[in-house]
Amino acid sequence: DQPKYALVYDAGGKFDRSFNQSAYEGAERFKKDTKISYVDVQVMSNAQGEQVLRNLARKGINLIAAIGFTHAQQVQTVAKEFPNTKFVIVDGTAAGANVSSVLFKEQEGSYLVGVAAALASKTKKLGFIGGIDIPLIRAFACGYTQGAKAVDAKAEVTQNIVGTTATAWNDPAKGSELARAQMERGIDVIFAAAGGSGMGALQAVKEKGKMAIGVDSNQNYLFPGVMLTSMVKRVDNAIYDSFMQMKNGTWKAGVSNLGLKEGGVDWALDKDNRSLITPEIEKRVNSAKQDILNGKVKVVDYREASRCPL
Amino acid sequence: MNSDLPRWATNVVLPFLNLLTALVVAAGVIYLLGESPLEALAILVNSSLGNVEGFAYTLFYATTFILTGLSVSVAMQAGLFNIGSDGQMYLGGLGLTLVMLQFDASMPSWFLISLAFMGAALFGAAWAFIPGYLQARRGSHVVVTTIMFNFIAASLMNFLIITYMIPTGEQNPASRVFAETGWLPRLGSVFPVLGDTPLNLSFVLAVLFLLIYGVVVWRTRWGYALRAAGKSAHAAQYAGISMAMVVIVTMLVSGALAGVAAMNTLAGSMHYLSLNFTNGAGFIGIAVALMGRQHPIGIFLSAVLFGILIQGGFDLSLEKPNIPAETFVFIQGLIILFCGAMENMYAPALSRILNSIDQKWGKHV
Amino acid sequence: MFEDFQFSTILVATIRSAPILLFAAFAGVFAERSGIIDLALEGKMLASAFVAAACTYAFQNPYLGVAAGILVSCCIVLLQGYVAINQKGNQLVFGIAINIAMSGLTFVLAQYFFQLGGRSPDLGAARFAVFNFPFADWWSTIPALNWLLGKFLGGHTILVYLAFALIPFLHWLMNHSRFGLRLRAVGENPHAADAAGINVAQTRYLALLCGGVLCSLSGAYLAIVQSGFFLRDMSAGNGFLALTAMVFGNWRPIQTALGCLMFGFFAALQIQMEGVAFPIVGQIPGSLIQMLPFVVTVIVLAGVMAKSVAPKALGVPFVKSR
Amino acid sequence: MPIAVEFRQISKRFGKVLANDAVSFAIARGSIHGIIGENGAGKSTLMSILYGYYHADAGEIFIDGEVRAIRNSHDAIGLGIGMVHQHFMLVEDMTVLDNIMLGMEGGFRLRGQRAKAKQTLQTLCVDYQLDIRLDARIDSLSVGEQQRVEILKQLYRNANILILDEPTAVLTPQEADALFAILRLFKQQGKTVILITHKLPEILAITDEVTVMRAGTVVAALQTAHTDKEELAHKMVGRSVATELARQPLEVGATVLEVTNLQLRNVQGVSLLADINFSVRAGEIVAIAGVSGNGQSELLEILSGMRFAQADLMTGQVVIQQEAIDFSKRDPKLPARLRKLGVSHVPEDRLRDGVIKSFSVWENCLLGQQSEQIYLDKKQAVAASDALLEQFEVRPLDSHLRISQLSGGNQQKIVLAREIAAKPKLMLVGQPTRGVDIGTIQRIHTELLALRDAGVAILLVSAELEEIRALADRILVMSGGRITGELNIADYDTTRIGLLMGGLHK
Ligand SMILES: Nc1ncnc2c1ncn2[C@@H]1O[C@H](COP(=O)(O)OP(=O)(O)OP(=O)(O)O)[C@@H](O)[C@H]1O
Ligand SMILES: Nc1ncnc2c1ncn2[C@@H]1O[C@H](COP(=O)(O)OP(=O)(O)OP(=O)(O)O)[C@@H](O)[C@H]1O
Ligand SMILES: [Mg+2]
Ligand SMILES: [Mg+2]
Repeated sequence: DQPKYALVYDAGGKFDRSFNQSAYEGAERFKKDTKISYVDVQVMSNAQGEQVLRNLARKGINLIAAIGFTHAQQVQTVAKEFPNTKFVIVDGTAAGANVSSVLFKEQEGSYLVGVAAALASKTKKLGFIGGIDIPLIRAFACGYTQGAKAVDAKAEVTQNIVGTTATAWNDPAKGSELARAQMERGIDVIFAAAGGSGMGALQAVKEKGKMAIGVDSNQNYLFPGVMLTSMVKRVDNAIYDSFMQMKNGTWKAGVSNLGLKEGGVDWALDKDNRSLITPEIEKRVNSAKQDILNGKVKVVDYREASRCPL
Repeated sequence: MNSDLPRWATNVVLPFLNLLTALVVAAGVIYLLGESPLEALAILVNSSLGNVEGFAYTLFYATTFILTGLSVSVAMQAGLFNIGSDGQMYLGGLGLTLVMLQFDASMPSWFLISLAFMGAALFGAAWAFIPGYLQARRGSHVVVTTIMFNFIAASLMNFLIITYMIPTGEQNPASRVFAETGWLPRLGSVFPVLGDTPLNLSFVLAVLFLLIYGVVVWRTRWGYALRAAGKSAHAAQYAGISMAMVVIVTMLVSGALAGVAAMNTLAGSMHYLSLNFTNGAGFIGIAVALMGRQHPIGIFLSAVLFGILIQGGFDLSLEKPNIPAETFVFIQGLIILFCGAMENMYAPALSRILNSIDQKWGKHV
Repeated sequence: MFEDFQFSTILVATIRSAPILLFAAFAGVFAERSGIIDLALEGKMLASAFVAAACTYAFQNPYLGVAAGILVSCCIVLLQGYVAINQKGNQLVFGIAINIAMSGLTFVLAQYFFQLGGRSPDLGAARFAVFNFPFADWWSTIPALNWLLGKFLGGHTILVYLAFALIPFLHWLMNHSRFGLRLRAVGENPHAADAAGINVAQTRYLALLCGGVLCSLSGAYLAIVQSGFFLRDMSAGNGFLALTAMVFGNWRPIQTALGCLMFGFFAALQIQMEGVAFPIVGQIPGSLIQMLPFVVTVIVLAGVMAKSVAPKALGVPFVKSR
Repeated sequence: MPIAVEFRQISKRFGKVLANDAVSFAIARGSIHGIIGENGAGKSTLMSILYGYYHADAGEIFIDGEVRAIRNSHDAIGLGIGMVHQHFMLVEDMTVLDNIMLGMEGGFRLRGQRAKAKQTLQTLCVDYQLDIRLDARIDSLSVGEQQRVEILKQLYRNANILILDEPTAVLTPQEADALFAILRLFKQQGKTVILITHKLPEILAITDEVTVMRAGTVVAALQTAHTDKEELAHKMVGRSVATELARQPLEVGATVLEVTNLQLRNVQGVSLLADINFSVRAGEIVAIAGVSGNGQSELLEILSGMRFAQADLMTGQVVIQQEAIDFSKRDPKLPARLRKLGVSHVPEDRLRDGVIKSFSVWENCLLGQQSEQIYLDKKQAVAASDALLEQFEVRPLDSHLRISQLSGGNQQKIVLAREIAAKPKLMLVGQPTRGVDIGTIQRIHTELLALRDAGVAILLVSAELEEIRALADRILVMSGGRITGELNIADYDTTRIGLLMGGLHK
């Protein structure tokens, strides 16, 4: 009997062009490779989360992957009730012998794009736009700043957040306004980690002919020639791997923290940003990557340190 | 307009026709999305009303809406449009959580829950007090101030949660989980037929509040003063009712009710405080209050209707991937439109039909 | 700390983001001065933003997009008129219904047509042209003029100029034109207006239509100018902020515009305040700074403003009886 | 004489009420035609149909001999019909000028039109001797001035048929005289005036013909010259109405209300009341006469506890039932506390202060009395309300109706009934019979006298000297915020009172 699989998105939804979408792509790849289909659901609220997970478990799904930290607590609760069902929580941790928690070292990927940004910037003024002020977003910002300062200690990083309510992820006008305000202050590279609002920021950057950095999935193709790079977070791989392990019977519970070394995060270099990445930048970013890989550089994780060293 | 219609027609036939109209339009949309409307309706009804567990979920969602609906209704009785129930519920959640985090290791369950209840009510009331006070003493429009206070609440809670509440090293911007002593008893533990659903004591509480609301507003001196002040400031002054007092007290009560709505979500189901946990329940409360015409039975029915849409709609989008969950947001809007705003659409026609029946049979129905 | 604040940048940002609130708030002024509560601004903005973006994309022409947005907004407004004027239904309920319905419908349609998660494709080159003063190579050499003509007065799309031109025009229209006189009369005392031989329903429909056009411009500005695409729920509470500005401005065009600009100003200031270390308090967390425009509004309302007085017939359907 | 307006078989139904039942009569051009009838007889309804405000269910209207479909006010205005409504149809926060121009602006841009209109209006003001500030906002005007605005509006529109619905209900006698002068001028110019009023002397004084309505039908059409007050009253009510009420001899008890040195200044420092000293004893009716706007309203507001907001500008002492009232506390609950002391209050503006329009009749019967019990026993309240309605002959007798569904006179009866039922020691009554028909006036007067005979102290404020004469034991005359004279009913002298009202000291 084949195991059954399910994917649970958070409020961002399947097509958020961000980590939900990335998870979806991973599952789709699994489906294509194995011809095994899966169920996917979008959860609209916290209270609904438990209900969904429970329903799926009861329907006899064997592996349920929940995307986004909002599901962490729910997974922990429901996993306890269904010890025979396996759970994957992405971007959060949940305890349980049947739970695998997948975390990413966003700070490492952000560090790399910070390095690229500081090198590409003419003004040495960099911008960061986050959706809501939460630890995850601070970890992005902190890694980015560390990377930039490693290149040029005098580089300035200006941070802005879009808002405090759920609409902060869907407010492209505010995102573009933040980007414009930043560019007016002389900032010429902007890293946007703000969901749909970030798309507005990228658009504004394109209009002003400056450079932007995408997030989560490779967004370089959105605005070729504008996108300096993207900080990719391979949620797709995490999902694909989990599903595969389940299929092969090698699935294991526990916490995995995917960084550069594990291929969990990276920077994106493809035809769309080839023209912006000079050999010099490419060399420096790759050597920064090496430094992190071999432990010469330790990128501080905001979530562990509870503060950013810079 | 419909005063010449018998009560059974206004209270039963018209709402039914309106609901039917909304459903017909919704069916059209579902058809256009490539699914069978009848099948969709069957799934919707079956999953929210057709089985005990689904019904329990429906009531669970309705519980929050009853409370926020009551919050908005109380204020409306006094002529105040409290758009801030959402923020008040959010702050109520803070009050509840502070009690839980502080005492959940040291207190017996019933005491802890009572204390948390008071914390929720108190914080909700406090958050509503400021707009109430400003309206009463400074004449600042309560609509504007409560909208502002929703935004301010979101900022404040964002700050408090990520700065003080997240357990160190956690990703999720949320408090730690309360100890089980702080969990509201689930009705399923008393009536096993309800299954493992989050329907909890707050439902009983909400229904109790509905009854209290009905009695207080229509059958007490305080309710009389409230309604009088809501209808005519001059008459209130003539009767020696302190307008400022009514405004402030009403906002306190309204805020407390919104705050208590957090009980269902936090103490009854999630057991921790998270960012934006209200999920717009305060705004749905406005729709519930308006559609239910601030009447206890109306509030109950429209809250349940919203519960049905959330529970049934969710299951439907699970079964029919072609129908995105947002379709039900649209259908919610349609139902509010047809049952709430266009409630009298069929009144003239119905009254004509009834009249001709009257004439044909020569008696008054 | 003060070198962190670039006043000129704040001013430019205020102007650039002003149309969103100005158009919507003026739409509110039209509807509410005629006696109809308009909570549906948010929904109308969203619907027109979607249609404007979708049609701009389809025809690769922003003007057609705006026209389509206006058309849709006017359809909603006609429904609003039917409910509020003919049916004498509850205007608040209508507003909430439309907001919820449009939030759902625009997503469903965007998803149906574009499959981008409730987003429209990027509009690419199909955007409004930006107005630039002539002789740029002359004045751009002088920094002050460069700022004034290049960023403050110039460099905006036509919608920005339209929004600002509306301020004096609406003031004139409301106070010194026949239409305005009748509109105000209908909103203050429809019985008196009716007795004076004015068609109350017609006047209210007209007011709503004017509001519908303006509201759709706000949505179009959001989608076509500020973002370059449509995104689900992109109105992001701006409709309610606009209503706030309108109440704040006592339902009068000039004061309402000031309210909008105040919001814009403090939003722009707040952007600049993030990450700045202040004396004594130090760096204020971003989430707290977000409060700024709202706290300021409350303080101004409570402290400085006189009581706001709504049009007397606001929200009361016109029924010919005592 | 040619016919200006003719009604043929006009019927109009509101729900269960048949407001007009096959009404037919004609009005001659160039005449002043009176319409009288009890409250709720259907007078206003008929006029509203003529003005296009309501649609008749059946029947036809002929204007100048031609049948006309009047679908709305616009049509009526086009036919030269103008109407001054019972409740003024003015937009309060606009200027006089804008109100008059409304609907007849003359062009899209107002600026030039305003100047033109101003000129026309100024000549009209001179011609008709109307004193109106065109730039004033309506809400800054007294009712008399607002009335003049309404008249001026009709003059400006060149109305040929002018309907006036109870125009004098809120006017002082002087203002009413001025109005009648204008109406006569109107008539001289060949225009037609339709006048609805409850005041029979006015009918007799100014009209040429009079139509009497009862319960939606026309019961009599009379030549004014050939009728008298008694006949009119009889036709109206359907029974004979005693014009003089029997009064018991005066038997006063202890002092219930004592006012010493009362002064009131408004926020701008203008003196509204000065040196007010008087007392009211149990069992007597003290009336305050005066042209409205001379401080009577303020005095009533203070005594009933409704003017707490300006308390800091008030000095002096008020003692009610031996208890000194402290007005300085700014206590909004003061009216309720005064009620506990046995003070009842019939406010001048009953629609605004005395009732809540959207409440049912029984709920309105609780207004002001609501502080007695925590739990409202609905059954008991409805029963009590039914009893009151029956006692005061309120029509229709249904406590569950919204009070706004009742005619003005019946609303007034309910307020009065409620206040009397509270068994007061002191009754404050403001304009108790404003807008009320003659039968009801008699009813109200009888009740007030009965109250007096039962030993209640009554302070009556009225602009009707007739009323004061019928009720008062003592009369205080107010002018310019001062009491300019006091006289016993035995010394009643209209000329003297008139002089005192004009501010001439004794
Ligand atoms: N020449 C005039 N004659 C009579 N009334 C006028 C005249 N001009 C304006 N008004 C009226 O005076 C009021 C105020 O008009 P004004 O032009 O002074 O605007 P305002 O007081 O500045 O209003 P806002 O609050 O919009 O700034 C309006 O009701 C208008 O109709
Ligand atoms: N809009 C309405 N809806 C319901 N009933 C009405 C309405 N207008 C009038 N009526 C009823 O119709 C009857 C006639 O009312 P109308 O106002 O014509 O009386 P009236 O003769 O003018 O009385 P009054 O002397 O008190 O002004 C009354 O019973 C009144 O209650
Ligand atoms: Mg001005
Ligand atoms: Mg009348």
